[in-house]
Amino acid sequence: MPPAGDVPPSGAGATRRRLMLGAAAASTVVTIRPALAATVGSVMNCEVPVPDPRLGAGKWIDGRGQLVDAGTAGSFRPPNRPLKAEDIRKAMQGANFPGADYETSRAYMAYIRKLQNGMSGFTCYQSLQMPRA
Amino acid sequence: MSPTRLLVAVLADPQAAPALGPGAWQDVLTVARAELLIGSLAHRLHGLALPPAVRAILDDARTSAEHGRVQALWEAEMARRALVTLGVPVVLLKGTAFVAAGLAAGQGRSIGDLDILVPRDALDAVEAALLAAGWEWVKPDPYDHLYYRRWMHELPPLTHPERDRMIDVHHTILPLTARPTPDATALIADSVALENGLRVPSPADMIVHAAAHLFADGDLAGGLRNLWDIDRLVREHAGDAEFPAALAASARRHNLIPHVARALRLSAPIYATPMEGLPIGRARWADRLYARRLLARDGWGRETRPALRLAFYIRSHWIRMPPLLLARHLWTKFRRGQRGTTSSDRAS
Amino acid sequence: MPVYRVDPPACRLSVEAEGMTLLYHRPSGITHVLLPPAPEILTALADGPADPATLAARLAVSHAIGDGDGEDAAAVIAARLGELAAVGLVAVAPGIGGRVAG
Amino acid sequence: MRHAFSVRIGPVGFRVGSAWPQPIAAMRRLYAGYPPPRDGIADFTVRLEPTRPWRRWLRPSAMVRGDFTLPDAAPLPLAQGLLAAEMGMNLQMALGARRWLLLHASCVERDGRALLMSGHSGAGKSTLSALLGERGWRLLGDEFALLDPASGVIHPFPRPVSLKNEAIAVMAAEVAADRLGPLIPGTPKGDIRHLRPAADALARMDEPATPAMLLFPRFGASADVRPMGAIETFVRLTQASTNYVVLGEAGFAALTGLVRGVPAMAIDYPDTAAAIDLVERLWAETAR
Repeated sequence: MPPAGDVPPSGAGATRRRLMLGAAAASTVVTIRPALAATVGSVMNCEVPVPDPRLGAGKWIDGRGQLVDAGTAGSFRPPNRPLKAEDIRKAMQGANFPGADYETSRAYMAYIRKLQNGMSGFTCYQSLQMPRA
Repeated sequence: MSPTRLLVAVLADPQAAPALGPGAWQDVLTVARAELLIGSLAHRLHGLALPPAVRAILDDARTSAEHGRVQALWEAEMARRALVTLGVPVVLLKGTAFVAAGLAAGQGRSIGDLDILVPRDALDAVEAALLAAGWEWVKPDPYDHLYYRRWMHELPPLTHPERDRMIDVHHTILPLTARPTPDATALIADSVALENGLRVPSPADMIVHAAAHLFADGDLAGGLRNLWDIDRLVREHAGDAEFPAALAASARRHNLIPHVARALRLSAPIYATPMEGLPIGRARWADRLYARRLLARDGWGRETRPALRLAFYIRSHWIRMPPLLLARHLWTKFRRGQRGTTSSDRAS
Repeated sequence: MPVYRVDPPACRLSVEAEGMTLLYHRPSGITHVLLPPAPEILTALADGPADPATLAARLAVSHAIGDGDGEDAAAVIAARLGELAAVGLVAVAPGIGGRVAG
Repeated sequence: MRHAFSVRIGPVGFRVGSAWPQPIAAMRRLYAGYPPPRDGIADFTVRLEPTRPWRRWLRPSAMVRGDFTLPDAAPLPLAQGLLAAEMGMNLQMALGARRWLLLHASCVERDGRALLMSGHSGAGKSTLSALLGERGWRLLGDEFALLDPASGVIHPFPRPVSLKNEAIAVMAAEVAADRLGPLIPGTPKGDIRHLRPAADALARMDEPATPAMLLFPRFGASADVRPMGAIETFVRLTQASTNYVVLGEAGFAALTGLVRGVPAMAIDYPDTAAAIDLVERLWAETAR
């Protein structure tokens, strides 16, 4: 396997190479982050209950993902089963959840994005995001 | 001998290792992983004649420990860069301190979040500097902030989203509510500077803080590893004649004599730690309960003695918060629970 | 303008491909993908701490600087240094405390 | 634990403990012919436990625990105990493997050279590798490829292939009935049935292979091939590895070595038949 070379030393004698500076706002560093998203489906039964049964049983979800009383205007009935990792990953790319229309799916995703450390489903969603964009 | 007893025996005396059979190895390695001691075990057994399968597992543990060491030192370095302009003393605590100071207790150790101690009056400046450098609140729940500021010994936890690492900023080493009130100012004053400007507690204070952490703010979770830290820290100064007096003085100054004494009394039977001249106080019948709790795990890695574990869990909440405050805290959490926002209690 | 420093070249292992650089940073154990001018900045900074203006001049000696879409070179360099500092590849003086790991 | 089973898959030994006999009996049948862990010591431990003591009998559901765990994992019904054990073993590899760079990729071998196929679960790589395994290729693994940082070779991890939904019928038409495990309906991933690797793949599970071609397959409208550069391949593979970061410098050297030495292509395919033709053509052209 060819050894990876160290950073070539700079020196006044080096011929002048072209160097494009680019715009100030253009990022030139991408950091590699630990990843779990690709494997999460095959390593754990990862689901997100919507809403968290301990905290919001019987609540509905509004457009911003907040828990509201059942039947509130402009809110959506929660799914009858926890949302599966596969379906969440597809919804992160814009697809609808099985049996849910576009608005309902966006409401569910808004709820999932608000999940905090300690709420059930947080780690499932966190691993689907790894690495965080 | 139970797998947990075998583990602590091999840690204390690596020469006992080659005699283990496959079944014993399987259980000892499983318990070592569950107790976060497999990195330390790998370090202790390095170079000994071992079955190939055992050496492979211990080599894996060393890879993990080395990665953990690099990450811990880097997190400390990034915190140092964020805080250097404040000119405030920043004292590293727990695992990161052991590794940064190159102590035996840090070798192969699994290291969790970064814990730092800063003077109480510098807390706001430190908070602002960390937020400016990219750290964010783990839980932006205002109730949590109030709870942490008034009753816990630390800022609410911060995390750096780029590196997914958490930092706990302390201004004392025990929750304010805990009855013994250690002298954080003295700990900072006696701290030792490292080459890069960060500081670590004095050798005696490291043991006192480890004992405080072992008993005072936890339910003995991870206790076997914390006790191993204490064994390694004590042995670091085995030959130093003045050390026992320095340790006793530090324990007195921080009002933690009973914690240090009990930690030493547990370390001796479990890790055969040399005790000559150390302030171990009088043996208590409860010592046996602590030892049984620390060793309560079977060869499959499962926690055993549930009743004893529950007792220690309840005790850990009880001593961190006076009864009245505990009741109000739980009631607030319960009422908040009903309104759909939450933040579960983060075991420190 | 702050003065930036970089840790010694031995702290970095890099592989060039397709005009980009895969870089492993030993003190942090983190891997980055760098586009120009980031690698050139790290190399130039190895000659000694510098603020963005000084570094821009130093780079102009060893490179033919393409125009930064009309933006002042020092301003672009300052932005790149800020980005490199955020991931820890450079630090604002007074110091780099990170010893070479391992 | 009351019921236990140990097995070695490639270089990795597992022991699985269970509060119930059914998952362990099912594993004995599915893993018949697999060797035991080396030196009688498993690298990883997996436990199937009831969520609550009474859950052992009342609507039993299995919580997957072990050396490495992820919080928030939901339990599976006991009837899916075989799947629970498989996920537990996969999780130990994903979080615990250190000896090799772990790539979420399926892998087949011919003439000592390995073809790797990486992509999100559902991109069809398991089915493709299973089909190739019945068409003159040796299956090295359908889930994980183990890249040895020191030598750059791929170590086989020939676990039983996890076939999902339509893939079950596709493979049932290809293999003898005794190669297929029980049908597990209604799992979080739909219907699942496990396919035991061919006898040759099991017999030669300790024989590594040198990586020669890397594909990123995807269901697409029509067959298409797009060569990928070293940088794009590198970044995509870091996202297909759960232990790239923890391996540190050895991981960097292993992955840069792989992407600089092995041609990589993104391929779209409308159906499995087209995919197999595409793979055979590219292999003939590329992996000389």
